[in-house]
Amino acid sequence: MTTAATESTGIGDGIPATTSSKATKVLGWLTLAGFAVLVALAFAWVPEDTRITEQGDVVGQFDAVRLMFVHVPSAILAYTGFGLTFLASLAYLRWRTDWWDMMAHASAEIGVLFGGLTLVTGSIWGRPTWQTWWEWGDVRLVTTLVMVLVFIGYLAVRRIPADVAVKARRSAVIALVGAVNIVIVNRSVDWWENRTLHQQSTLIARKIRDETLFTLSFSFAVGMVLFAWLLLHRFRTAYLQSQIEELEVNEALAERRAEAGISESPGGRP
Amino acid sequence: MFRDAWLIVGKDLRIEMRSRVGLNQIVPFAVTVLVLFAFALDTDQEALRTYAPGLFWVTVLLAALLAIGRSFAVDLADGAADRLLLSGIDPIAVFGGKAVAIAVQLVVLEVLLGAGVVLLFDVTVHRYGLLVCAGLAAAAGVATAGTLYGALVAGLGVRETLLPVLLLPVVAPVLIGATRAFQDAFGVAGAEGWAWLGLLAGFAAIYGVFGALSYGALLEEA
Amino acid sequence: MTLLGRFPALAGVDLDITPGEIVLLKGPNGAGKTTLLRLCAGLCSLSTGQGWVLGHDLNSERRMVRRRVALLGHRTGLYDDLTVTENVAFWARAAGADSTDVYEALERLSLTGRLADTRVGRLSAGQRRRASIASLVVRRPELWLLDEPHAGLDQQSRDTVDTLVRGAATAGATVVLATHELERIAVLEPRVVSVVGGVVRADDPTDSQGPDASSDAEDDRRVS
Amino acid sequence: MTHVGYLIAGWSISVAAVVAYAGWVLLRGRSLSRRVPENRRRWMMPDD
Repeated sequence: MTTAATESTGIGDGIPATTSSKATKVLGWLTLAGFAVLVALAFAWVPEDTRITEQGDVVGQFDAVRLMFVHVPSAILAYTGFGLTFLASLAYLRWRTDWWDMMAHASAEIGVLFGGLTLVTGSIWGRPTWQTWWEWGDVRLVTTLVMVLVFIGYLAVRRIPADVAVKARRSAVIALVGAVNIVIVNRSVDWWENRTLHQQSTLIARKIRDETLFTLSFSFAVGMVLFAWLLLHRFRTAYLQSQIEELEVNEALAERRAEAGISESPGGRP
Repeated sequence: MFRDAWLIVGKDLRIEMRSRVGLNQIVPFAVTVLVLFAFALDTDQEALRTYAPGLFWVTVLLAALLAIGRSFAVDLADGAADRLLLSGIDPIAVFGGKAVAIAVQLVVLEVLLGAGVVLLFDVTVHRYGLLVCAGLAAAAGVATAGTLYGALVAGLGVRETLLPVLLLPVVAPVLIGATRAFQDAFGVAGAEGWAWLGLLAGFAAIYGVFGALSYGALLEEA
Repeated sequence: MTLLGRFPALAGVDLDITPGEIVLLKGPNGAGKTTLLRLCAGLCSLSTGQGWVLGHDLNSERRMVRRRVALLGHRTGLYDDLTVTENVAFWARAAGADSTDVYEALERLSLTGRLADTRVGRLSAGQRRRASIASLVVRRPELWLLDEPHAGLDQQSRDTVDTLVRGAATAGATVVLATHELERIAVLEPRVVSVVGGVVRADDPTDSQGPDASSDAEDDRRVS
Repeated sequence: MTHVGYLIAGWSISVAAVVAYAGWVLLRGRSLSRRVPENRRRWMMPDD
């Protein structure tokens, strides 16, 4: 890794070859600092989750509750990513600009990353809390799984070498159908098992400790900053890719013209 | 527009009747899958009877992938897909025509497989009306979603592997709904079969509308 | 400019064609002739530049273009499992023609008798090409785009193609074709246009536009 | 503290996945950047 170039401020010593900018550096450092604080809050400040039942038994998630601070923000980032993909795809079909296409691609990739993490951390949390790695009776779990699968397919289409406009249009339709599909899957799975293990809206329905609530909100905030940082970098990577493709086309065009025996400059003739 | 759609239906079904790919390859494949399920469940007649609805619909979905892929492969084989674009037929008619043709094939497949399930898995039918309606609605849902996704991957080169990845998660609600309705029809579980029929019909309607609306944009390119 | 994937197939087109003309595209393989023909049929999009075919804008009205042209490409556009008559009848009905048009077309391309009821998959290359042409004739196109119409054909089928081109031109249709059979087409006195390296230029000095009118970024293609 | 193994697994998998993805994006961005002229990388312009 050539770290020297990125550590510099970027002004005065040439333009370093990275996708970083002032904005991403601020976001990056904010993420790191926020994460450090989150770890401290999650492990040192938040008390374990216990309740005493009327029979006098001690029940609750105990320290497993600390997994919530990665699981819940992951889920929120996943849905944010897919939501953004949906909106960007709509915008692409409306305005047909590469910008929206790249935005849809970048956010879908981040959505799949966090969707996968949601499933994994949910599983790890479910094992001690529900005594199972996977619970088919839970609507949110199954819906998230299907959604991640749909967007894995979406990314597979994006990876196919094909005409840029063709791929962009087809991907956009897949994203729209995928988003509509989430609603159908959610409803059908809900009816499929008319019961749910998931805590119905944890934040409102059950008594939740103030410390836990604050740390959860804080983890959302850190997650959002991380999301913005990742999205900027990923979007710029996609943009660079498109620039390189454009340069290659120009090169091939020049070659094609040379083949035809005309000079490169517009209007020029041999 | 309806005339054009019927033209496409007639063309697709006539090709399938002539080539016998469905009868000679897809149906034997589906029956083989049923037999494999029986092997997997270890000759447990009771388990087979209980799970027959789910096994039946998984088999139908797998066979449907082949039928959908075939429907688009026929058009792409010798440039007929370009001709369809040049013909000036309304894209909605092309979508409708292909979906109806696929649905008809699926219904035929369901009838044959249904007979297979009754014979091999020893199930008895309690509600014929529900069985027929659910079969038709599920076929319509798979056909509309399948036609939309078939067009999405057509001409992308790797459609044989891409279609299952994209389509199967999308038709998961059909599997859930149709399985529940069949459980009720076979009397193996007290599900509310007619309510599930509503889900199947809704699915078919949503994908029918979505496919018809977006087909033009999908075909517009080359 | 027209891109095939990332490859610029056409890099500069400046061409005007008047109705009823026969235009011969001449140039080495891979020069962009096929792409130019597909572009005129409305099957490719222009990456930059403008073009009109039969008065329709190639950027916004490709659907209007498509239904008025006939493109004979390397592939037949027929279904192997249907008979010749079924194929021609399908494309005829898709174009709104009726069964008398079908029999007339089959007659013109001598696809009668047993041949008419044979599945296309069992025909020879020449017979398939004739069936393909028959399924285009029924559409009564105003612009014929023929890509190597003679390739791989026997003597009889080649003559049929020549007759078709001549017939189309007499009927007032425009014909643009790419072929290596220059001497066969020469008797029709076509206008010769050269396609080299994705650049299309009319060789004929009487062409309405001077060479300066062409610019790098612009395709200017008119068939009015 | 209860469930230590689960906690370590959950947190470390999350951190590792995000770091790996971020690293991949950054490295890819860097290698692509070298192939694109400076005037096409707007976000790096000093007055941005």
